[in-house]
Amino acid sequence: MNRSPMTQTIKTKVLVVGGGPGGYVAAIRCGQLGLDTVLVEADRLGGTCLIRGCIPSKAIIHAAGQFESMARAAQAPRFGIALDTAPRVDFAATTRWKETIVDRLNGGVRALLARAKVRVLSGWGTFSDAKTCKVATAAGEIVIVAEHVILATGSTPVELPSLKFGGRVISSTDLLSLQALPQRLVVVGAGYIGLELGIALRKLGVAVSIVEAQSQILPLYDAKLVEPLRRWLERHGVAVYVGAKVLGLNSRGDAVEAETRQGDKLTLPADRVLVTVGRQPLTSGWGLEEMAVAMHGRFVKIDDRCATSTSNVWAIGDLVGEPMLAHKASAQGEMVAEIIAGKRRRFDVRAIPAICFTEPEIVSVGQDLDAAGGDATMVGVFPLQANGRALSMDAGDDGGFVRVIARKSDHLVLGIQAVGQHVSELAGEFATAIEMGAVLEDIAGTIHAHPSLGEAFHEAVLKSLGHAIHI
Amino acid sequence: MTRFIFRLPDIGEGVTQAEIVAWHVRVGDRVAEDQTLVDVMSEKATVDMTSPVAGVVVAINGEAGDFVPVGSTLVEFEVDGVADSSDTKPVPAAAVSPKPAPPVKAPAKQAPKKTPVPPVMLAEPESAIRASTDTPLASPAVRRRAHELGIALQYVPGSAAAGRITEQDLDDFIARGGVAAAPPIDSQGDRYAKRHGVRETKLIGLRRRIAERMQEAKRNIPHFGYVEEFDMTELEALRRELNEDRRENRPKLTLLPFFMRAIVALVPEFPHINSRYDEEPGVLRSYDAVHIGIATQSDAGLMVPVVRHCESLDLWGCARELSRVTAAARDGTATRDELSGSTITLTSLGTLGGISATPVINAPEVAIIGPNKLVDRPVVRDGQIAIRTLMNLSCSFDHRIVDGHDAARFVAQLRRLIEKPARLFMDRP
Amino acid sequence: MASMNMVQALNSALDLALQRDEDTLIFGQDVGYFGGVFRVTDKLQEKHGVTRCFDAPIAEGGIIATAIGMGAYGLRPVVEIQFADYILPAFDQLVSEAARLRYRSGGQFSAPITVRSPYGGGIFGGQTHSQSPEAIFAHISGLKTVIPSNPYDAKGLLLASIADDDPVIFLEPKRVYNGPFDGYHDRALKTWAEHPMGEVPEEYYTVPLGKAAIVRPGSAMTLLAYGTMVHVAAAAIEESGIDAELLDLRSIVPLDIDTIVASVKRTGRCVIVHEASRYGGFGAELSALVQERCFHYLRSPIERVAGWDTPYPYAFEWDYFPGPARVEAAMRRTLEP
Amino acid sequence: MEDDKLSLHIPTPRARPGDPVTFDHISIPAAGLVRRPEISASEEQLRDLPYDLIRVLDPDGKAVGPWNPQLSADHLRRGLRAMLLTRIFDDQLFRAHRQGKTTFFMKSAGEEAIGASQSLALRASDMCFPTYRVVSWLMARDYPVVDLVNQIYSNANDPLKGRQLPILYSARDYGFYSLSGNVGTRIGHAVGWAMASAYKRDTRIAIGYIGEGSTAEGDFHEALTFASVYRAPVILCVTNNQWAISSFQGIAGGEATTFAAKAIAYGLPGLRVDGNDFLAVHAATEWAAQRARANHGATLIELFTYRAAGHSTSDDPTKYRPTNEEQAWPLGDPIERLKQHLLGIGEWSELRHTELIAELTEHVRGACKEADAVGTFGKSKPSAREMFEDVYKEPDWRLIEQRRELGV
Repeated sequence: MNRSPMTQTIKTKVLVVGGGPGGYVAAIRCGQLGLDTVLVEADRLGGTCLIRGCIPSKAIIHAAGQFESMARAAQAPRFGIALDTAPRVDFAATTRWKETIVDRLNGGVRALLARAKVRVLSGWGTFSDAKTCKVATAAGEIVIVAEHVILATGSTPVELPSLKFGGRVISSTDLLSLQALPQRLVVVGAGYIGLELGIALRKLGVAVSIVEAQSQILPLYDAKLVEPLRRWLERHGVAVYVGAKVLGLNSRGDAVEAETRQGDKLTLPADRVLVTVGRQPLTSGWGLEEMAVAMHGRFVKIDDRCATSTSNVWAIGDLVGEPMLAHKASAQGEMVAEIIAGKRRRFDVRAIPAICFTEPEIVSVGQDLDAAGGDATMVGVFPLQANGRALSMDAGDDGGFVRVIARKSDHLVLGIQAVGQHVSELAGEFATAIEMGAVLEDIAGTIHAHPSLGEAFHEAVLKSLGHAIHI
Repeated sequence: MTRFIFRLPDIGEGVTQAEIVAWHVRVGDRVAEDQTLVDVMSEKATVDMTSPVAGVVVAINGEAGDFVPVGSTLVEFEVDGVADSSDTKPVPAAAVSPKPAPPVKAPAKQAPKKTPVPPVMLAEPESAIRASTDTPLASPAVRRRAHELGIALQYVPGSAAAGRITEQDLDDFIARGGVAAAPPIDSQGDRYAKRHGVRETKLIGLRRRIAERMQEAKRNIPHFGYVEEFDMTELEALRRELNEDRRENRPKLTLLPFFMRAIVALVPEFPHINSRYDEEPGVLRSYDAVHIGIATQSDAGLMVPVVRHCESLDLWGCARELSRVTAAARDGTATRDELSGSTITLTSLGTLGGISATPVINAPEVAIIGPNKLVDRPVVRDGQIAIRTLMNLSCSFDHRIVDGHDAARFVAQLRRLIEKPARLFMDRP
Repeated sequence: MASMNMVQALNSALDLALQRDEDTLIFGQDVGYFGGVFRVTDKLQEKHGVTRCFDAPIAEGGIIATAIGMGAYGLRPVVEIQFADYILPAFDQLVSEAARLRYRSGGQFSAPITVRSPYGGGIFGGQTHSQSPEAIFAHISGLKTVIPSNPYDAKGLLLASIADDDPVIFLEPKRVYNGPFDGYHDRALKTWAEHPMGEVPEEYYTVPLGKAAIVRPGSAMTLLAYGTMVHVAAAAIEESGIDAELLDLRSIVPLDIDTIVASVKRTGRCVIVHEASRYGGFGAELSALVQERCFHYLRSPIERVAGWDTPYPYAFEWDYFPGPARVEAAMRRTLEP
Repeated sequence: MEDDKLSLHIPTPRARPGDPVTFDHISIPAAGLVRRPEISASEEQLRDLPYDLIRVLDPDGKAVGPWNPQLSADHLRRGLRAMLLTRIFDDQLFRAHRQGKTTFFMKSAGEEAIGASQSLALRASDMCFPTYRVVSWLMARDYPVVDLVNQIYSNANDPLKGRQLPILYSARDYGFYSLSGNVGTRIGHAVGWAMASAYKRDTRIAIGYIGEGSTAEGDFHEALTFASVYRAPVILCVTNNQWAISSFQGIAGGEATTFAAKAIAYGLPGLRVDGNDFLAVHAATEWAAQRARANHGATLIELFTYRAAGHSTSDDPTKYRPTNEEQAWPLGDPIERLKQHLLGIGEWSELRHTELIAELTEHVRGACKEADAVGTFGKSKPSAREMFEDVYKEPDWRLIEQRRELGV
């Protein structure tokens, strides 16, 4: 590796590669702990989550929700409100509004990093050994030599060989920057990303159909939990083909061809094809193979301190394994910073909450029925239609509920799930309960504000203890 | 203009210092690159130092004859333009002492002593108090603090619901020096509340070996127990006297040396008792040499160091060897052959004694002799009541080798010698 | 008593050996008039005569062969191999001849020779001036291998080696010739003047072979080291604040197994440190011995800290040389529950 | 001395520090006297040559006698350039050591003619197995000086990746075999390489070097045996520069006989050549090369020269030999003698000589500046991962684990 003499070399204590929720949180915490830190990000600060994932999709979903309620009001008055003409959507303007939110948050992250005295280098970094990274910046090549390296390169969408991205076939990133809505959208892959975006576009009036190889949409959740969502899709004319294998585009290239398990062929016309069959860790193109870091399948292998096999090289977030969630990455990033600063820490969490911003929303923390449904457990379910707050928000009729699962022997709460409109905001209470090792009596003994959706959780617990009040 | 510091470079093979021979420049001289500055001499060679830069000499360090440690400043220059100093080793400018000086005492700069991290709690966990499969329940704060202190929550009893460990539980655990408490008495002080604690201790090391050997002995050897009462009055008197005026290099006499000499005396008459039985080939090996195993309690558990060739040791010799091997066993320095090869074993619980016992034979031996505690009791002697010092002797014999009658005769002979210790010192008792 | 560095202590030993026994003589490359590239034989030819300390051709095999011949005759030659890395051409003479002569001749002939050689790294000597070949010799029955870590031991052990009737390989850690070196290469260099073991009696004395020294008594664990690593281990103990016992083995054949076993039985933990590369290094034998004799007393796996399994890399001296940080890390690993 | 008592002879040099310098014990025949036999002559006819001294340049620098290689002026000037470049390079890097830019350096002062002339006498594809004072071989083949300096500094651009001591170069494309600190061990490799070339019916030959001190090693004698037995197409050169660190050539057997004469015991022709005479060395090498290429086997050449400077940066020759001994060496300085010859035949001038010195000095200084910019010793080095590469073709689990433990 011949270095021309003009290359600038920086020595630093910590080098963070990747400015997503894992990387920038790690960098900020390092800065707070007084560690001399450099963050390298090739794209924009905030990573997938902020720039082309969680945040922008939530914005589009919110806009879609507004549009749908107005459209229904234009059809027939709701709670006495009527609209004379149906609403129109200029999707380009919607995406522009979404961008303003992304820019504000991106600016926020930049400010936080600056306050934590983290030096941010924008450019693509390539490692030549475990502690030396050459960054191609606009101002020329900079070589960083670090004592500690935190790898937070995140993940990228999985591409189907039969449906390569490009032209009509788009990824979630492309969809969030469309300038115009398609007439007909085919979603390949009924994971939470495919369903969130598919449902949003359906609300915006797009004809949507969904193809899923497994036998159920949202295969990671138990069937009862997914049932209200399945019914919404049915009621809103979204065609769902489960157990169907995609073959590719047809010869004219304007329709998706698939084959059901029974063997009959499907031809689904599509202006756009959204492929969301999963994400894969970004492990190539930046010199990982030069670092002698051990792998665990397609992920980087780590221990319970996020330490890789190579001393003082740490890895966090989507790069190290499931669940690929921003808040997991941030928690790991914070922990690694504290370990590098000399504290004794390990990643020892009982609960990582997961939310689907589908219609209705789904929240799940801890074990669901598939994992803990046996006779050693006790279950309590409370339907949202019996919850005053839900009714007051016209949110009780989609079959939503809150469910708690506990251990019979000592009433330890093992898992909490909810499906329904607005339930996403209950994720915090559910996670706290499980992380604190709450037993049913702890929840039962906690007064839940009235009226609130949280009461449904309280009542679900009372139900499991056999003395619910409101059902 | 920037300042350039030229240090005495490491001129190779661990040379630590050099003596200045002659300067070729003075402060204020302008020197060209590679111009000779100074000649220095190490034990190995006289070397001329040339200037790495062009510039003006602003300071020189040390006169001819001085000793300069490797790495300390030699010459300082003012150079035009940027030039980083030739620091190959950021070493503090060492004191230079005038000629002739013994090797310069480079100031051993006390390296900033890292405050020793409080050694991780070496709480030697006695035992986990919950099955290893189910993970201990605690809040994130409690888990973090425990991890910081190096405490595995597996060993911390939880008083809250579902065995959850509270801050208080952790504090109590630490207060107790990191040892699991006796089963936690119910908080209302109710002594009769049910107790739930279960402690698992894996048998390892010495404990495991003792368990295996005892089990093997009990399973294979048909033990025949025999208890006899000995009148120790005369022997105790003799022992006290011998101890009082013994020479200072001699250890205090206990009972066991007398038994050792008694056994030695009887072995010729009862050779099959001083032997080891090899089961597979069914061979009994009787030994002329008398290697007596001494059952000894060490903190790691029961050990049986061996006094070898007791036949070659007098009373004091037996006493000295006895205390040596038992001490070695207790402090773990006994070698492999000091812990094996016994032909017969003596086991005594000393003052704990008990009135009688059923000692387990130290396989593959065939007999074990167990003196119990001494006690003064009234007995009838020649029709009169007399207070005598009495002691039971509990022995076990391998009934495959030693018949009951044989055992009784052996113990009777033993009693004759112990009750009349004088006989111990005659050639043919 | 006088303050001596290791070179002066060795010089004093050789001077006394020549003085006391006319059958003792010294030869090797550049050891005569010049006094040796490390000054160990300085002024000996001038003081004792040209046939008592003279230069030898660059033929390590020849040097050992002729030394064995002299030994068989009845002399007691003390030869120098300029760097331990250059001893390999003499390996056949040392193994097939010196080590086996007494054994194969039914005790009629023996080779009471002493082979001195500077060894070990820490001086940017690269592949051919930094190696530690002690494990190769430890494996050969018939050879003794002695390694001093300080001037006092160096003189006593060298005189004991010369007096010993068996062939002795005497490896001198050249990095500590002029001063104790604890691995902190960026700190000011120390000299032996300020170290207790730099006080060396001027008269004749010996330090027995096969007797380890307890450099620092302790209870938490046992560190086994020799040569320069004694000072590195001492620095690691100081730095870590752990109450560890440090043994300087001083000779690896004969090995003081009793002191090692007693110590490990007491502390229950063992860390072995040597400069030579790890795989098949002498640490492997020490680890096997401790495991065989103290297994039931061990509370954690035995740790070995050594050079990496690569040829000695010139420019990466301080990435290769096992310093206090790596020793402390190994010590901490033995403490983890 | 009692007549029947034995005594041990210890060779000692004629002069020690403080003694007057004398070389009159060395017989120096006039140039041009030694006959030049046919390359196919059988060894029995050549048994006088090992005790003679082949010289071409007479005291006035004129080329005389049958060995005069009749070289073109350009060829001679290339030789002069290579020798001058070597000397200027040596002085510059020796100073660099004194300035802490490297920990070790060795000069080949006084022996520049050997590497330079033999490098130009042989073909680009022939392979040389050098000792550490034959760098002029590389200078004659225009090896990039900056890469020599990078290797000496072991900086990030060191072609040997920081693994080998300074000046122990390796440059396969320039026919320069990898050097190491062991002495005498690689002359056998030259024989092996030559045997391989013969085995493959190739046309390339090998040339191996060994210092006179190292001829004491068994390796030397074994190499001669194999070279003789298999008639290997190899030229074996003993660079007799009088000193092996502090041991004079007498300790290596030079009192009893010449080093070239050792060839006789192995049935090999032995030529003894004035090592400071560019033309003589060139001629002898051509003779040996032609003989080898004609399948007549190996030749031993003793290059009689003098080590003008210390052994290395860690050596001070004034401790064991008179300070002015190098000036008194009767066979003069190789550069001066070739310069004088070129002046004599009108192919050179004092002005061109000073200009060449200036040009080469600037060339070396430029190379040093370029290497300084990358970094001197300790300021820049290759990645420590290089420590774990090339131990084997592929690293095994030990190396991977240890590289991970070090974290590079």
